[in-house]
Amino acid sequence: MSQHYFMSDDVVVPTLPTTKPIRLLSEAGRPVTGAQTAGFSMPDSDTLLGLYRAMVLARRFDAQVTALTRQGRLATYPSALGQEACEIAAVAALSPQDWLFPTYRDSIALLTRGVQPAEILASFRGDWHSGFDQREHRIASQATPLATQALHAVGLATAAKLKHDDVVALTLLGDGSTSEGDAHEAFNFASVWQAPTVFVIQNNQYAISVPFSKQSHARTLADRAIGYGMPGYFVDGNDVAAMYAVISHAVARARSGGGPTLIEGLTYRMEAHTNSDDPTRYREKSEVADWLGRDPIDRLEKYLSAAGTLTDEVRESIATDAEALATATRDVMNETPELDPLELFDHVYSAERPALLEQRAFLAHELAETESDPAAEHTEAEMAARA
Amino acid sequence: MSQHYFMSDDVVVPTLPTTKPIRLLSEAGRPVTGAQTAGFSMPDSDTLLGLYRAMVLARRFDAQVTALTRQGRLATYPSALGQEACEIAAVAALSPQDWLFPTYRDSIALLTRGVQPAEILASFRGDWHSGFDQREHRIASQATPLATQALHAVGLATAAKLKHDDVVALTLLGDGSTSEGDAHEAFNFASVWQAPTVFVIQNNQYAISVPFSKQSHARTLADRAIGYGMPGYFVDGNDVAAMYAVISHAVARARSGGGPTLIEGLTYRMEAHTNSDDPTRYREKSEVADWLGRDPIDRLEKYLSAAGTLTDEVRESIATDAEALATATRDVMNETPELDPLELFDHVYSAERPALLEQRAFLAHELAETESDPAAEHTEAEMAARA
Amino acid sequence: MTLLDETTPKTAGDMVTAGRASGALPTAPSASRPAAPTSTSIAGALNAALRDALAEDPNVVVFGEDVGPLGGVFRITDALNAEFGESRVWDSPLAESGIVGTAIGMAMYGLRPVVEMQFDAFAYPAFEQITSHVAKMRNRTKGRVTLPIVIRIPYAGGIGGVEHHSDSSEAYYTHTPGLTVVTPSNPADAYSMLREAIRSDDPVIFLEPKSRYWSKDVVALPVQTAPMTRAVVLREGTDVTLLAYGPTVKIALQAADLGAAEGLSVEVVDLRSLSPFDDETVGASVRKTSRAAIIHEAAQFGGYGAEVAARITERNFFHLAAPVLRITGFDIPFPSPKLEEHYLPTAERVLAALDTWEW
Amino acid sequence: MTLLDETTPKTAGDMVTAGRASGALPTAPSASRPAAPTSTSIAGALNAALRDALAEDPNVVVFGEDVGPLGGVFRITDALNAEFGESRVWDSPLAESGIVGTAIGMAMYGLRPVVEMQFDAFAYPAFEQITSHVAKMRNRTKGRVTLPIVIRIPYAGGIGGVEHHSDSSEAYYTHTPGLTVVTPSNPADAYSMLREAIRSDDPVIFLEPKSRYWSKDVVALPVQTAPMTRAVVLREGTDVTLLAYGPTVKIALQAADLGAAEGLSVEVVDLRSLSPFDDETVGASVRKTSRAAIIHEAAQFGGYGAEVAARITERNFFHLAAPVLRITGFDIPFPSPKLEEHYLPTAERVLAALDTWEW
Ligand SMILES: Cc1ncc(C[n+]2csc(CCOP(=O)(O)OP(=O)(O)O)c2C)c(N)n1
Ligand SMILES: Cc1ncc(C[n+]2csc(CCOP(=O)(O)OP(=O)(O)O)c2C)c(N)n1
Ligand SMILES: [Mg+2]
Ligand SMILES: [Mg+2]
Repeated sequence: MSQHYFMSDDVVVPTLPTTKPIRLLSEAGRPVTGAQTAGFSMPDSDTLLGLYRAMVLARRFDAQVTALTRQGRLATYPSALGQEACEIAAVAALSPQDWLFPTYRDSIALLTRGVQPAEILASFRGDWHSGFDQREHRIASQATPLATQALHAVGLATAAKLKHDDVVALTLLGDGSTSEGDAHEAFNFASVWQAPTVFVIQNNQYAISVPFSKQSHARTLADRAIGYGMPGYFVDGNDVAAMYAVISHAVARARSGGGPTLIEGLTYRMEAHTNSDDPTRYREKSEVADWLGRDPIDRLEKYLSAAGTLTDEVRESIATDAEALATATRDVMNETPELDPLELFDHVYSAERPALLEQRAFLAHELAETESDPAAEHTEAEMAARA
Repeated sequence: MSQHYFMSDDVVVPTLPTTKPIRLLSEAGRPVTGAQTAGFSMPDSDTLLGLYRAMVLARRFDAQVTALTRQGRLATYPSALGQEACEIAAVAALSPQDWLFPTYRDSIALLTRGVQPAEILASFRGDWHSGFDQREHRIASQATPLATQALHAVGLATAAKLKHDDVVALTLLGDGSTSEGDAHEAFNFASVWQAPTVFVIQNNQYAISVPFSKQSHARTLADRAIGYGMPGYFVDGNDVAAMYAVISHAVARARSGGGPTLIEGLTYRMEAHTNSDDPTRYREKSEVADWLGRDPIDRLEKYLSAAGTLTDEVRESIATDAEALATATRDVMNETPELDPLELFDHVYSAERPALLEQRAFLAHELAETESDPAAEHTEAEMAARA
Repeated sequence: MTLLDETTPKTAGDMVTAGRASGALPTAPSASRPAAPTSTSIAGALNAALRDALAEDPNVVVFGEDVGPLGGVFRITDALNAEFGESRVWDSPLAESGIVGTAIGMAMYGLRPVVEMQFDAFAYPAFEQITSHVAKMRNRTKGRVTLPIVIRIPYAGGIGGVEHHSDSSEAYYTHTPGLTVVTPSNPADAYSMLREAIRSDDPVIFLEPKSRYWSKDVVALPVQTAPMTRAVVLREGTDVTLLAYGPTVKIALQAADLGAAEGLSVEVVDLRSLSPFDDETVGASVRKTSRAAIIHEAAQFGGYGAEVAARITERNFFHLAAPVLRITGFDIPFPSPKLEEHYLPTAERVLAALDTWEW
Repeated sequence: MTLLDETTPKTAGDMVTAGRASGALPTAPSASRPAAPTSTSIAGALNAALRDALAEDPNVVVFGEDVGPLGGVFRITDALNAEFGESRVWDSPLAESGIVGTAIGMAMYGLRPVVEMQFDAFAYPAFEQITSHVAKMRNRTKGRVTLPIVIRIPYAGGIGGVEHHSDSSEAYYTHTPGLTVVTPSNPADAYSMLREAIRSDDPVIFLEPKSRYWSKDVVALPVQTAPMTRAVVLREGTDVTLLAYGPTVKIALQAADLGAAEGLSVEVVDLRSLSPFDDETVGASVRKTSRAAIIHEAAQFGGYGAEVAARITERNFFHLAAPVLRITGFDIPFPSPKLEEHYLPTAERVLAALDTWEW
């Protein structure tokens, strides 16, 4: 029956997100107190150290892959340099049984959740569209069509809810992608169905070249939450402590049947959109330099060092691990994976299709011919030789 | 350049729409004072009388068309019975040069803006997809694909703005249609481009059979406005005075360069979705009865009568006009318009296409054959006769 | 999490119900259902198929616009909400991309969603989800994630629908690799094919000829007809093969009657499966008759009939005595109700087309 | 307003710039542009066409994702934002349905929007606006509202693009009545056809073969080539007609070279216009050679080649010595970068296909 909401007296007036981003660590790495914490508290030092370690490793991986891409070894790579706090906090806030719905930008989130470099890079170096086992990792393929994955997350979360399983789905979204219709539909379906979903928008302030001011006229993207009757948080996306605290809160809320949450992490894309982008066309170097001063890893490092948690020993061991990861990543690119072109036909349908088998046979034949005569070309000489 | 909004101090904290709908006239037809008016004031009596007259005529037309549809004279007709306050206020708030973007439900808005019954009914009785001159009336065709027209309105408003023309575009939307991605995209484009657009959502609490509670989890649809940085108003959609005051305010705001506004009018669909719908499957008769008591015309009539504005004489003259309109509407259905099937080929492209001319010739030939031999059928007898 | 704490959970994958092997057809009728033949419409058969699928497999869910208490605007989901409850059959918000997009996530988790697009043209907002995800997920993941989704779309005209209510959109879907596209033309097939579609591990676009919803046959449900990917010869003949599907099967049969009256022996093939195309059944028929025509409502240019004509010709060129004919809608937007009769193919048009051949 | 106050305004319609008559082609080059032949890429020619159109007609506007300061990811709009300002060339929010939907409203008001879809697969979110409105508005309004919109879509593969960056979506658009669909294969056509598309009162889907963006010819701009709705014989021959468009024209020409080496006289036709189809030019060629093959990148099943094969066969059956061949992509999702070479048609595959005919 229809909802005469204006007649009931217990309508809850929504709480607007804060105007300043929620923050637990200042840019100088000192703990923040008062209103700007919005009541969230600092994660314990073990957690912070874990986040630190993951961020350092992630950055090393990201830098290594960017370097490999510059060398032309990968088709493309969208770097998350500078966005480590959002990426790692999102992964860290999840339990093993939860699902992650990432985008092309979020390779380091995959890495942090245990996907191997070779599996991540498979798609970027062009071997296959997706290179890891989604079910093993509870991570969907990295979505390219913007905002589409948010609906998948809502669907999966709803299915889990229907089965009474303890599963939360978290999706990462870019600021630009929130302009797509699918983002809206995902927010709305999640709130109407009270699906255990967490939406984490990494507002890195650019959609390729388009600045956020051309993407939205709202004060913050977290304000969108109001229109769906769900909580919205505007968070300093370069403060991993704050991101972790807020996302964990949202995950716990979803887990306990409280429905979805929208979180905007304000961060910055330090690199180009991808290797084929030229950011000098649309942003000032000074802006980038500015954001260098707000680095998420530096910030936590200062705090942990001051707190004595991050000893030189620990720092060194992490650095060693990071180098090992970089080496492993380079090694991946030194292996040439065997690709079987005939596999192109094997996964389109579960059932065999005669017409597809014909096409497969055609390619098999062509490959066999090329193999037996690698220099084969329809040249006059060849024709003459055949005759 | 990117917008560091959280660093600037002059961020405006948005004003939430009211929890109770804005109202100027109580259900008993008495003027409302205090907070529920949200500072809006009662339109003058001439305006109110004009609104009254238009609502009465609109209702008579709507009832007449519904009756004709029940007799099977029209393919379909979505009635706006009970929604007259929203429909008429929207039209009345516009200036002649402004544009209206209506849906299938908004025939009475067209009527009120001067479209003739025959032109309106052309599409519903199946003559052609749209039967009036859009440019003459500054009214777009009644949109069927939900929420798509909202983007057209934003585009037209933007074009007018680019040309420095004094034109506002107002679009009517149903509550259900706000769930579509296009509704979101329209809100967002309008606010980013500061297009002179007014979005009027008629929340009649149903999308065919689906109650509003399954469409949105928000307190009000007006709350959506917050997420786009535009003003949102939640209004009693059965109070034509309030709807007129709020929409006029929004139109003036758009006209003066203030950008878009989102207005939700809470109303009720008294009739079935269309003639082919069976509302007993999904709503209680008591609910309908309940809303009968909040009738928008009754309410204004009480007020105007008490104020002495609506004399018996005026009431009678309006009644006479209404009957004349009903007669004219019936007359339309007694004329059988000449439809030329060959016109099907004439408006697909501006340029001629040889292949289409071939198809046109084929149909012309077929029609000629049928005409010359109306009983022509491939029967055995006929074959025998021909041979 | 490995970089955080070095533990890699391996359990959650098991929580996900693995897709069931496809191909196996149901053998036993639902216990509750009598097998006595009764007069059944396509609508009724589809409703029964949904009911039986819901009863048999707890992973089947049905959602979309108005499919709950109303039972859908065509009543295909009639009474299912009351019978199975809100957690199995429910009204979604009004957004087609949202419906298909969430169905994808549900299917990833092991459910078998059956979603309804209210009318053909209202599936277009879901086009990206269908084309870029539904069709490609299995291939993208090397078969690790299958999407057993059925997207039901009432299609085509003939009901006097206003604009956007009569599109024939099959060509958009059949050209998209990764989709299976089927369409029944009679109640028995409606039941059997929908059951099979729901049981399929691959996504199926299930096109329902809306003008035929109320056409009846005497059938005993549950019924199992030919596999949904196969064409069926409905009527044997020797002079010409008429190929039809969904709403035009009736026209083909009428044309066969008219043809018979003229002494023409017409073979009628109901394609049933638009993708894959049953080259075997169709090829055999065409090689027998040496002439073929395809009938559909959609516009001709780039329509499904183009593929049918092209592949029949490619594979049987030297068996063909004449070019494959296409009797289709015109290359114009679907007309308004009063004019649709001039657009829709008729048996007379089929016969007139056959007359254009040199015999 | 009549029911309110009995005044019916009649003025505002005049404010709307009426669509200009189509068909007339530009005669004078822009004053500012030298006509000296220079080496020009397709990308450069498209950029010049946009610049000249913007300069000539104040109603032309260009918007979309990243088309402003960046100049588009393929730089087709390079420097236009700086030259014409934010009110003529600008970055829109990131939403394709929004881009096409607002373009419709602008066109209703007399502007001539040229919008860019960043990649083929990213036009799918706009499918409803394109199919249900762009294509149908003129017909719906009996020609009173025309939509002079150009939707530019970089399409097809060959650039090692990751998933969703290499779709060939022409069949979806060509099957939709109301759309004009064209695709250039060389810089001169790119310029001339885009100018003509912008000048057209009908909406045009302008498909740009992205793998050919940087291929150059020496051209003097502005240039006017054949009307955009006509096919052009690029190379004359007598044994077989190869039909190609956009990215496959180059392959057809290579195949013609290979064929010549084998003593085969190959005629190459660049279709240019996919809808309408130039039956006249193609028919004349096929009746001369009696054999034809169509080459495209899109999947074969239900692809554009099906229409080409079907209509050539219908119209020229007794002139054909062999079935029309289709050399196309496979019926699979477009492969990942390292595997695309196995998917894309090649001149060798064309020759191998011709070998399957009995000569
Ligand atoms: C539907 C769709 N449209 C366009 C694109 C092309 N595209 C890829 S990334 C991108 C910008 C996305 O910006 P944002 O969402 O902010 O994410 P970011 O790249 O900054 O992480 C665009 C336009 C796409 N992938 N999908
Ligand atoms: C894109 C699209 N999807 C589905 C439909 C079918 N449909 C027509 S009206 C309607 C309900 C609309 O509800 P609402 O927006 O509340 O408007 P109302 O009919 O109540 O005025 C539906 C689902 C449609 N017209 N367009
Ligand atoms: Mg971004
Ligand atoms: Mg409604």
